[in-house]
Amino acid sequence: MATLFSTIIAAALVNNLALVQLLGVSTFFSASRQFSAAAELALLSFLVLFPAACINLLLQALVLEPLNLEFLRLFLFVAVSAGITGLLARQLVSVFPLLARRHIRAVLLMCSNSAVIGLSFLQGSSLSSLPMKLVYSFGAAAGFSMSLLLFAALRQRIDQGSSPAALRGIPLYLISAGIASMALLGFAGLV
Amino acid sequence: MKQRLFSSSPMQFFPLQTSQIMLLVILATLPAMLVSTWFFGYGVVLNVLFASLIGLLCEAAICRIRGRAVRATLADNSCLLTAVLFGMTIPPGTTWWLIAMGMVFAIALVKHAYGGLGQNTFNPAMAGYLFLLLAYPLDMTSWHLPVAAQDFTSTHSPLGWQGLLQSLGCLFPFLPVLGDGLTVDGLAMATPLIESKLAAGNAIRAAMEEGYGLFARRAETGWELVNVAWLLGGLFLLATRLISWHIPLSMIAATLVMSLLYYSPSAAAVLGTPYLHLLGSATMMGAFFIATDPVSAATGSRAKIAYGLIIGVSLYSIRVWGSYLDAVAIAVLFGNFCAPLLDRLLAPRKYGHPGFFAKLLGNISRRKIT
Amino acid sequence: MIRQAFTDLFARLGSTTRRGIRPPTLRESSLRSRIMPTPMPDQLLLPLQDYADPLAREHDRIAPCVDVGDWVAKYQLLAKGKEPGSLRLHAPTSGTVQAIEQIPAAAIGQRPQLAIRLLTDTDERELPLEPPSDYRALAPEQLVQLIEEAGICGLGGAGYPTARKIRDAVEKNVKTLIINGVECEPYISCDEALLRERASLTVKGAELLQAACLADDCVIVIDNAMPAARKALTLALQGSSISLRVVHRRYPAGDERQLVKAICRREVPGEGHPPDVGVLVQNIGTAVAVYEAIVHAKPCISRIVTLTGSALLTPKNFDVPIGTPVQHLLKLCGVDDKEHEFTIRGGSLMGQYLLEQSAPIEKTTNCIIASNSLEIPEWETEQACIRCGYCAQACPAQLQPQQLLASIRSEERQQTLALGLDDCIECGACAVVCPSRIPLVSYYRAAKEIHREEFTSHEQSRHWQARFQYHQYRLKKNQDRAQPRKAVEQTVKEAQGFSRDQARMEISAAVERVRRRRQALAGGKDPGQEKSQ
Amino acid sequence: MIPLAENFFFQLLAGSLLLGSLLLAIAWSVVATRKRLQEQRFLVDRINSILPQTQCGRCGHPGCRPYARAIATGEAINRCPPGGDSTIRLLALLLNEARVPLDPAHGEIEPARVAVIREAECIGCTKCIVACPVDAIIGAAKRMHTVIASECTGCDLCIEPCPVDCIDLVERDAAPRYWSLSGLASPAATANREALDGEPCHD
Repeated sequence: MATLFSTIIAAALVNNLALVQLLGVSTFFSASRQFSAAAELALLSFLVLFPAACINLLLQALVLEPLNLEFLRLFLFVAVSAGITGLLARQLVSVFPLLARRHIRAVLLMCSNSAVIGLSFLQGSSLSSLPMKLVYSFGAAAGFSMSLLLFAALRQRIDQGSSPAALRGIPLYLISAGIASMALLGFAGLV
Repeated sequence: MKQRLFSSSPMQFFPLQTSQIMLLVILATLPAMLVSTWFFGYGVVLNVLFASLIGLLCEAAICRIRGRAVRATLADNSCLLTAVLFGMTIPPGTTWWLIAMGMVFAIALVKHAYGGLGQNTFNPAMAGYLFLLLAYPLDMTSWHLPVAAQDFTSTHSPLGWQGLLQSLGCLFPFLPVLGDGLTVDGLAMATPLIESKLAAGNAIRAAMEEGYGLFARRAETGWELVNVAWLLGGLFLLATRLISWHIPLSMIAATLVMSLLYYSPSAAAVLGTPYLHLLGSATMMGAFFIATDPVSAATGSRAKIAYGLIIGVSLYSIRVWGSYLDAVAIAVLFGNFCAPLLDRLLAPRKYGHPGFFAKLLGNISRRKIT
Repeated sequence: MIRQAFTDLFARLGSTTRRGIRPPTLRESSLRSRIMPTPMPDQLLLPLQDYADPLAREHDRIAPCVDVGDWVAKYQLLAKGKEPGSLRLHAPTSGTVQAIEQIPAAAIGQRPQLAIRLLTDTDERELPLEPPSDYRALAPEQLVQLIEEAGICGLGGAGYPTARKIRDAVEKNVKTLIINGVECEPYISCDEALLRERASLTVKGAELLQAACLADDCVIVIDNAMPAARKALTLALQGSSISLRVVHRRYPAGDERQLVKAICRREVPGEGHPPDVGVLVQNIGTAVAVYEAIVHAKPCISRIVTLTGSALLTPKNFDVPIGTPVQHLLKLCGVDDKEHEFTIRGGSLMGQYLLEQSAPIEKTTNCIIASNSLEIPEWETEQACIRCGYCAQACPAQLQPQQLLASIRSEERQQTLALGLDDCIECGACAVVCPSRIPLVSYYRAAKEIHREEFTSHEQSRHWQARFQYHQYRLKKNQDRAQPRKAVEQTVKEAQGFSRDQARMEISAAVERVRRRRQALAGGKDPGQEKSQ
Repeated sequence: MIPLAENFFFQLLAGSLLLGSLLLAIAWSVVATRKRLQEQRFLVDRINSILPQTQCGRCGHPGCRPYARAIATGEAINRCPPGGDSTIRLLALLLNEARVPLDPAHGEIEPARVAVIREAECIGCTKCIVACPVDAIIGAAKRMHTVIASECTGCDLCIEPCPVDCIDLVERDAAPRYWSLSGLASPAATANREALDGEPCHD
């Protein structure tokens, strides 16, 4: 239980994809200041990240390593994430037109999102057992979505302020992300 | 008069003003400042003074640039409060440019880039401190104390003329005050927490048993007394209801519970004791003076409690399992990062509107009906 | 400065209670003397406003049923609304209607309204009142009818017509009737004075109200800062089924939603009213007016008004005829002109600065404060909000003013509504405790105005959409109706075409005959002979 | 003696508590999002309900609903002059797009207006009646026409067909505003506040 918990914490906080490893920053900043939109995007990105990471993981463990085809990893990972993204996008357009109208660009951008690929590459490094790796990818995806949520709320507060015109918008978001990642860097060494 | 006729109700207000609130908080930091001066010499006071100077200058410059009313902005004392808290977290005997750098970072980048007082989402003092801690870990964890502050057997105190000169020399190395044979004890004691870890806590009782007075100058005793002083100041703030109880209580409770859960006599040297976690490092200061900074904290009682819990838990885990021992700054900044979301999710229930569970049940029942 | 800070600090200690504030009581000066009758001013100004909706358009206002130049007797009906249950206006004294005119807005946020200017005469000739022989025998609906005819509205300040309120309550069969004697504003003392001197009438009125609205039990609520009134009430309540409750004095404990929460431990739903949770709240003054209306059949032509403030030599409570100009009352109290800088109508926490000294006392006016800048200082310059949250502690609606302010300033309308702007009762507790001196209430009012505009325009656009859909439907229908008409034209055309062929044949036949005759002439024969042959 | 946190049963307890709260949160989010997901289907209706329904056709579509349909399939949201800024803001919120200024190619923002017929000059040709999209003009052939002010959307569709140019568009009188978003209503206080904190907070 403790190891499970600590693995999730490590994936979600200590090695947070967006704020510590600076992966998937495009999604991170493309999430609008509107909180509900950011929440939906967080959900969607989780729906892409977690399955893609799991499938990539299984592919690597069961197909590539036995056959010594690891040089194909990148292509396979991109293909998998693109496939999942495409599926998700089609489902959205057919079932949830409003969601599709709101987020179709972001979802399509996710197909080559560095977060997915990076997660698939990284999770192999530290841990050994396959289930733990699955847990790790769950934690990482959840952490990414959580940081999206946190940052959307933060961003709304920032936009409410009367900041100088030169810094309004992206510059201030970058400053805030920097300070937030300073805080998360402080967690380094935890597990 | 005409303008007055067009203004809306209410016509009366309570007299306390923002600037006075800030002033009172600064007042509440005095006991801690006195105790730490008694134990660690003039370093802390000099830090505070220099930090306030730099901070005020920086803020005045920024107001001038932004075309705001300089005097009105400086008069709200918020910059002063930031400087005081910042200066008291910086180890005594730090060189001047570190303090200046941290203060400018805090005021310019963390406070005024967001639009000034009331709009910064992170605590300026802690952001400046963490910035320095990440950038210059060694300088930020080594304490340069006057000799007298080190050996508790020595009779002459660090509060004398020599101590002042030594502290000045630490702050401004280019000053020639360190001429004739005055040395500054360069011994880098990382933070008092490590020291007390070796002593496995409760240095006050140790001091009593070993027969030194309570005010014998020993770093760990001093540190615990400083924390007690912070606690007193915090109680003053609570008594005057300048801060609400939610954040300090929940933060301290979280730290206490964590340290109790992980307490075992055998592992005390590694994990520390509950006593140590409450009085060892800057816990009290963080709980009463830093986490409660209203601008960057959560508002609404439920959100405040969650905010305090988050800070307390991360405080303990960073200290014990993380690689930084002065974890308050990190934990508070992480709490600030979470605060807006907490405000949103744990907003208080409005009068006449169903609360969280009522809504949940209501939705579920409606779902059953439909 | 630090000493100043400390004194202010201990002023703040205990100033903020949970969901409210505890302002100082400043009633003593106006309670020194008894309630005084008012000598009749030489002219009265009776505004024709239905208090049910202050933003009502002209045709919603109550309409005068007297003409300019008419002589009216005391108690005579002057104006009434169209729909049943709306407010009525009676003549406080006899006199002639001098004019029915627009009077300027009395305070900012009000509209200029229509008013009857009544020139009073000294001999108060009054209509004979016919009180019911035994008012205990009256049926509830008759009681409500009497109340409606007396033109009583909530004298606490909201001014909603009492008859309409009672009927609504009866529909929703309320269980509890609360008589609201809680006065939380610092200055207003009219209810307390009423309780001190006319406690028995209050109790009788409360019993009548309870009978009218068919409530099971009735509670009279006062606050713990009026011991004399409490004594009088306990005396008057002996042998009555009505119970007395004393609540702790905090502002705004007198708000009916707060009262319902305090007494019945139930919350009025956000967009609802107390009857929705089975409670009816009526003011003390309303109860007394109801007693007068039912027992003596006397319409509501006067009310108790507190006159106070440092600019008045002798602050008092007056029994004021409706429509009396404010400056008349001020003269009665004796104004110190160099002290008198401004006049406030209503309390100092929810009132308005009067723009016109000639503004009339309305049925909802409970207090007039004539004061100076020493007593009520100028609002200081607004500073930045530090989110200290004192306002959130003070808000009786449990809103979060600091976040409301942020979302109002950044004009995020949905966010503002989600934060509950519509639940704000504009009591101003947040602005009172705000250390940054932010005039939150005027922010709320501005935002509410904007929201109201957007709402009305949205309603209008929905209406237009319906019209447009009907328009399209109509065009289509006309096209459909056009079809058979075309068919008819077709047949007509066919018929005409048939006749045309016949004509062509006749023409050709005629041409043939002519041709034959010409041939005959060419043959030199006599056509007649030919015919004979 | 091991710390309490290392105790297996404690871990079991804590873990189950965590999982339970997680499940509760998930249930809550599912229940909360249910309504929003149901709203998903009526995208065009929701867009249409935001549009001002003047049916003026300045967006280049015949009526508001066609424009709503076009927006749903990706057309720009800044082509509705009558709606002006508030419509664009609401559309941007609904469709998660950036707030863009009104497209000048489709006209500029102007206050709400209403058509008025100069009745002396009206010759009673029924052209405007035919043109009006909301049947706000009444009158018979060879008789004077007039506009029902409360129904008129202020679209200028009746101006062009009128042969004698006897129709004007006049501004509707707006509801009075007593309070301003700069705190105190009086301009003096506003100026004071501007001086205090640079640019006004709301823009």
